[in-house]
Amino acid sequence: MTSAEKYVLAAYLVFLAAVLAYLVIIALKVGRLEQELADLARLARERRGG
Amino acid sequence: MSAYATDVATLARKDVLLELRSRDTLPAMLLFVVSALVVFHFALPADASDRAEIGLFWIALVFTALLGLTRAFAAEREQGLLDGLVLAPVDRSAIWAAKAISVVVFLALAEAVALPAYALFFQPVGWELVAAVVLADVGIASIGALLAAMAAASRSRELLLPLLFLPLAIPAVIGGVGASVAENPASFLGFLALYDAVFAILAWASFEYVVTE
Amino acid sequence: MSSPNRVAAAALATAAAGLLVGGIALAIFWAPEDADQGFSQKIFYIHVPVALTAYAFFGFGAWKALRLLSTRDSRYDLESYTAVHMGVIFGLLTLVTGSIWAKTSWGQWWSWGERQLVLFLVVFLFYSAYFMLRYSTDPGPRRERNSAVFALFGVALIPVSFLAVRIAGTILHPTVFTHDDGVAMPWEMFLAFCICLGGVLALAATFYRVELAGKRIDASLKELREQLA
Amino acid sequence: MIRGREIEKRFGDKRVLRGLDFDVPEGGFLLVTGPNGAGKTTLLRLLAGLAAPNAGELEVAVERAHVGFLAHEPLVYRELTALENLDLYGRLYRVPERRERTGMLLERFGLWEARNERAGTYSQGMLQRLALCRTFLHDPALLLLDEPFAALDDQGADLLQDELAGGRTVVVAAHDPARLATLATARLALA
Repeated sequence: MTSAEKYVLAAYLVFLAAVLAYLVIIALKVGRLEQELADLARLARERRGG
Repeated sequence: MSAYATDVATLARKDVLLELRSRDTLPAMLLFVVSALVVFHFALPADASDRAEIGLFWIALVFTALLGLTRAFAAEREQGLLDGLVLAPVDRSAIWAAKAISVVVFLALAEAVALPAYALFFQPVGWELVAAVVLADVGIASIGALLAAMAAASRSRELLLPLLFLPLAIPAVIGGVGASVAENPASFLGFLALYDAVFAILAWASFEYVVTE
Repeated sequence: MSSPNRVAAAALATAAAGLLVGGIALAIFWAPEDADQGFSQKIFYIHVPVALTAYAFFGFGAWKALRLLSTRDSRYDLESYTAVHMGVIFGLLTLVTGSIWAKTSWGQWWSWGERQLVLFLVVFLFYSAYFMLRYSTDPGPRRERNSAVFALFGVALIPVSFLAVRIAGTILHPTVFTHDDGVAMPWEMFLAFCICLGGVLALAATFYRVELAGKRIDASLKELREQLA
Repeated sequence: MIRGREIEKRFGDKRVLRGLDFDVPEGGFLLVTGPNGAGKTTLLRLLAGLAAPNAGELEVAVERAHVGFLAHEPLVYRELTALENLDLYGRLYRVPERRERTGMLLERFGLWEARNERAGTYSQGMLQRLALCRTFLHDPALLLLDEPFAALDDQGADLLQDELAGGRTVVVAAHDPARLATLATARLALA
């Protein structure tokens, strides 16, 4: 591979890496939201259940 | 004079009177700009180009302005006074205009010391540098007054204002340095005038939203 | 997200995937190589769309900020914040791909002569300060309005800085090398570019909707927690 | 004079006021009570126009020029003298015969001797009286008072009480409304 090709590949990989990193962040966020929702649901049940 | 001009005059007089009474911003700016120039002298190699010296002058100017702007809404913030001004039957942009004028006054006084000092330490000062300084002051004060009010509402004021201000000051520095160095400074001075107009109008129109909820 | 939203988001995501894959494939294999820059010019197909998307987000964020100031509806604060946040992410990507392109074209990671990139750096610095303003102001109408006004200043800064960088070029650092990617390019290149641009924009819109939904869920969970506490 | 329907105000995700209804007729005296943090100050700020409700309708049939607002803060510059402070506000509110009115108010609230001293040298009680001078300077039709009797000695409190009886429309926030109970024509309790 010529050096130019290496750099072009690098640029596209950086873009791909950014997309994947963003997906990971979103996945973590969804996980956190689910956790928080579960806590609140439990809290609500306790409140109603007495 | 129109009601607006009267209000701006009243508020600007108050700002200048406050400074004369507390005497903390102006002496600090004067001392800072001269000591900055002296430090720059040692920071520069003996055969430094004109442009390096001019560049450092503008850096000294921007940071002197920052020093003044950090104190701009100090009284209103520390004593929770902004409500008093916002309550008054006054166009809220008059508060901004008065503060911008007082910043220009303090900057002009600091430059009245800095320009001769620069001529003494570095190289003679041309008319185009003086014109660029005057134009840049207007833009810096217009933007700075609004950002100072914005930063006043935040926790880390002294830290935040430079971060908000410096990117917006880049065009002023480009225009200023360009006007002082280029053979025909007209295009740079024209640019500075445009910069002033754009941001003065935007600051004037949006200040109301920065001080009310 | 409500169900029609979820369908729309799914459609956007698939469109993004399709356009991007197709566009990049066209760009790499089908579009002719640039006469003087050769293969390294292929970075153009990702760098420029990402930069344009970043600008689009900053403009969109300013539009939402204007809406917030005129209607006081704090829904726009979240939208403006998300848009600027996406703008900064794509801005970072623009700077990275831009410097890779500079490295392969002229052997140095950064060249002040490249006007577009220098302008982008100024705008990027400005919008990074946007977050400093948000993090240091307590949540509430004060933060919403200050952020909105600041976002409006950003939009004014872009053309002013564009002009400043241009005239700075005439004396401060003569532009030795620059990617003057005018539109006068072979149609194949332009077609590949448009497809890539469509792909990046669709991807950006997808991310925007997902992140906005995430922030809204965050807000309503907090409200729920407050009521239950 | 003032009409509020379903007023709501939120600070970030904390809802401070929710579903508030109130009416204050001309010359009425509304007493707003409630513990600290119940939103009394927020309500007064809404009436003063310093903030806007997130939801609901609020009508205040008085422009800013005729509203007197006594906040927790005296809203006077510590570096300026009492005279300079009142002169500043007098100009901003375009008070006719500014000097005479300033003198009369300083006299009435017992600050005439200290008129040329900086507000920074004033005691808390004197500052509160200067704030009262500022509040009454432009003879407001609507008075918004936030814990007015805090930091006032008995003499100051009596002076204020006489002033309140002057037939103006008044909205007062206080958590120990001893002195105000007799004057109130309506009450609003914030939880």
